[in-house]
Amino acid sequence: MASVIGGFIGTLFIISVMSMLWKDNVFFRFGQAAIMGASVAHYTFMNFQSVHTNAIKPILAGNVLFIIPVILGLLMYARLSSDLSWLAKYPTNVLVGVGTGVMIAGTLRGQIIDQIKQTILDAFTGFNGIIIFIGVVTAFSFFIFTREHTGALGTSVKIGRVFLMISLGANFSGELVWYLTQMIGRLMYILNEFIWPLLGA
Amino acid sequence: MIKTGTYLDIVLMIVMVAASYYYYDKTKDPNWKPFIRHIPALDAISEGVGKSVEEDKPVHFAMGASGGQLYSTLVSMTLTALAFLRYITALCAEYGARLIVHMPYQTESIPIIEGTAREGFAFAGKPEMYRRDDMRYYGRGALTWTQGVTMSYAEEGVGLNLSIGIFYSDCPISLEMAHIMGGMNVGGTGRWIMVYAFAMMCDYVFLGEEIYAAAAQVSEDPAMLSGILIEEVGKFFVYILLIVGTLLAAVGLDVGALLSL
Amino acid sequence: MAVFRREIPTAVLSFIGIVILLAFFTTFDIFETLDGVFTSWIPVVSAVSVGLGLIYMIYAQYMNYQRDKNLNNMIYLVVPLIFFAIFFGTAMLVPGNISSDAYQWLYFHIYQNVGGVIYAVMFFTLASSAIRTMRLVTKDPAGGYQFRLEAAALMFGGLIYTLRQIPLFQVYLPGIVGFGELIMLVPNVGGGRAAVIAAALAAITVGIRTLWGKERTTTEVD
Amino acid sequence: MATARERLAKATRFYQIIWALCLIGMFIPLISPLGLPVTVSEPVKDYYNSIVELPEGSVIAVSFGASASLLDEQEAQFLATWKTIFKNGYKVIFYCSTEDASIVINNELDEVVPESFGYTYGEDYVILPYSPLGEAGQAAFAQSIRSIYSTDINGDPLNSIPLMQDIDNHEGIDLLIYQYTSCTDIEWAVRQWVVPYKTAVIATTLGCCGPMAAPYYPTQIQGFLSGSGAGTELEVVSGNPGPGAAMSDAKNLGILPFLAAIIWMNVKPFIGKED
Repeated sequence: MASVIGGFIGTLFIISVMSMLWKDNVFFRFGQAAIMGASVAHYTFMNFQSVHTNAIKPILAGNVLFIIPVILGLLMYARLSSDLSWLAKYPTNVLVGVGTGVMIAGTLRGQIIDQIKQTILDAFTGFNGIIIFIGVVTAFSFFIFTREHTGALGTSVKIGRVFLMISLGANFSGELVWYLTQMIGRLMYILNEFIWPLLGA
Repeated sequence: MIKTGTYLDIVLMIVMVAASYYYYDKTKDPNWKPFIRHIPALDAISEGVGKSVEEDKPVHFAMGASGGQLYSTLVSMTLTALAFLRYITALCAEYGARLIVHMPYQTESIPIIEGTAREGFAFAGKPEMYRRDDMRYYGRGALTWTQGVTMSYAEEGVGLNLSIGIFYSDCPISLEMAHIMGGMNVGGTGRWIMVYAFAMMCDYVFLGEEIYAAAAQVSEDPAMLSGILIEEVGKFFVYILLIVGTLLAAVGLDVGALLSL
Repeated sequence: MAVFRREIPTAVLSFIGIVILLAFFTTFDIFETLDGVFTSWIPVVSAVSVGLGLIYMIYAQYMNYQRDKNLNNMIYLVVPLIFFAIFFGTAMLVPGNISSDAYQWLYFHIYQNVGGVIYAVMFFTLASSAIRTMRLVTKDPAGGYQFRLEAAALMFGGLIYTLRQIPLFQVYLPGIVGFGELIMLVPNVGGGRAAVIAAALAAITVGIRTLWGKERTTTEVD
Repeated sequence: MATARERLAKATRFYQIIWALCLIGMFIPLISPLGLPVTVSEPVKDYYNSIVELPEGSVIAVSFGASASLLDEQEAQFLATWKTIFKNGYKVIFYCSTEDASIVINNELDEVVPESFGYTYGEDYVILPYSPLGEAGQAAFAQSIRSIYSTDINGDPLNSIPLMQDIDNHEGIDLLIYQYTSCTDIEWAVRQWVVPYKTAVIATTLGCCGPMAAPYYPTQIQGFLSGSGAGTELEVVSGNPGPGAAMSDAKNLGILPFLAAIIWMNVKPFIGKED
């Protein structure tokens, strides 16, 4: 019985979310509001656990250094006061400092040098590799901002944009079919968790 | 002392830092103005704010459900989105349009987003236009964010919807719903895998890296403008590596090993 | 005082960023250790700030309700709080917390289930945007036809790979699997790779500017 | 001449009709299956062969990073993979790299029931709990499992588990099945398992991640499954029917109204219909 009720409630939520595709309605708003409350609760609880594991436990075990991130986290709330709001800048800048360092370190190799390397290596693997090479060189020229896209650069940009658009189309298609699967999955949920159990099938 | 496998990274880093030094120095000259090609989507932003005022609907600004990443490899995109937030607050102040900011779920980014919006209005001489209740937060994940944003479009109407930042599988809903509700979509993301959604759903789109260049243009901040030239130095370096690497490979050198240094 | 508002926070940011870079590039243990310390703080700072979201959420809804006391705004104010109480209460009070059967039941039928629906909804919104944009030819006001090369390229990449993924076409359209893979592995790789490199260069430029203390968002905003 | 608002309302109505038709198209085969044949692609064949061609008694490690809300896309892959492994009697070490993974794997094994294939927990298979591995964690696991995990999911020390007695690193692993949902994570397996140790690796992921896995196949990863379509193909090639068949069936009809609408919009300008 609990399962049928669960399936019923789950089905109601599915329909409430989907109903926004038809038109705005009270049912959709109720579902949205409920999920918002549930998600904040889940997120808050997981973060409580995270603070407990990553800060409180180490502090109790004598690692007092972990008081610093707790204080930094609390400084975020200074934003609520107009006089003290600048204090929130400290934790924010600590986070951005870490982020910037990690970003630069990871990007140089993975997204630039390795990509160049692969493009060169591809170019010697045959016709397809040469097309990839042309694609990279021409599409990259689209991102030149200090010259007008005319003349030879203009031609290169035109070719490059075709490559970029095919790439966008391919990405679109990968996601479209994935989302289609998700929709089918939800229909299967409605059938398997609610309709079939209800009919006793 | 230096880790193996990072030599070439360091070379590229040095090139970029040297270019930064050179161009930051140039910005000391108040008459220095670099040429930057026109990005069409930029004009659409003020057009959209005008449209919002005409229709008496608010301007919406979204940075993505997960657009408040401060300590991941996408932090640059968060900062770029904030440059646009600053710009759109100035425009809204100028035109007298109401601005609704849909904040991402990362709570740690709330102070910097709120601060940027508040200061944007203050800087434009209209601090009273800042409203905390128009800084919206919807809980964790794409799920509640997309629903919250859609709800806001339906309830409050949408004139311009400016969506710039880190977008995952949230923009296919938010952009399309804004379109269906009669809004004008302008936006872009640096995450290539999601750019298709912007290209298909926006009236005006910034393709990939264009968001960075556009942010520099709207900021009118010399340091940001010089950033475009610094990037161009990087691009030159990339082309050099591509050409030299291909030539060396053609004469039989092991370029794979060279580029793994 | 101003120095505490501007210069010191900026110096903190630059110091941490540079330490992390040095830990990545060099073999000195000190940087590795500091890197470990800073990165271990991150989840804590982030987690402690979670209440801020709750405050903003409730505040916006309360103000909305105050402005216009209608049913929609009432739902928006009360329902999230009720569901917050149900989920949070179950997670805190029921033995086993989030592993308890009660929480798992809530999680499976509401949270996870609806989490899946949001991707499902995207099938429809994506489909309608594709119907709108994937048009090879448009008619201009003078009555002439205009071929749109870029839309054609987008459509070409999009449709071929879509057909490749659907069993019906795999069966009745021989060669579609191979052709779809070719699109994916050749022109898609060419265009995508260029975009990735360009965006990476831009990201690094922003990164350097931030560490240099010239990024307005991290220096000026109070 | 219709106003912009009227045109938009008309277009939206048109989209809604297409959406409804797609939904009906998906629903029909779920109630009354079409049973269309499925073509098995090369990466899936190679994925399957990589498992079944292992010598008897081989040890497979499964790096499991499932996300609960994305299960629709991957469940068919999982169930068919586990059944293929259990039918052939290989030993398995599951290790969880996401918060959801431990909940998901328990639910999966409740459905497949390794014990019904004669398996005993601890001797033939073991589950290691959630640890936020990341790339560094994958590297550490390949070097020393005990540096990451001291106990299994039940809290029993690894040294007390018979299967783990002689296994502590990549040398004890004959095949890695790498499961992930964030497209670029495939690089971790390549960088941390294939490049340094030449471990045989096959991968399972979402449909949208296939394009990013493809460049590594077949030189670095021996086969891969991307999306529920590949899950269905594995069900067919391995002879283990599961939820994938129904999904593939539903896709066939679900996509047709969308394709028809695209064709219609492209034909429209030529037959003088108003835009």
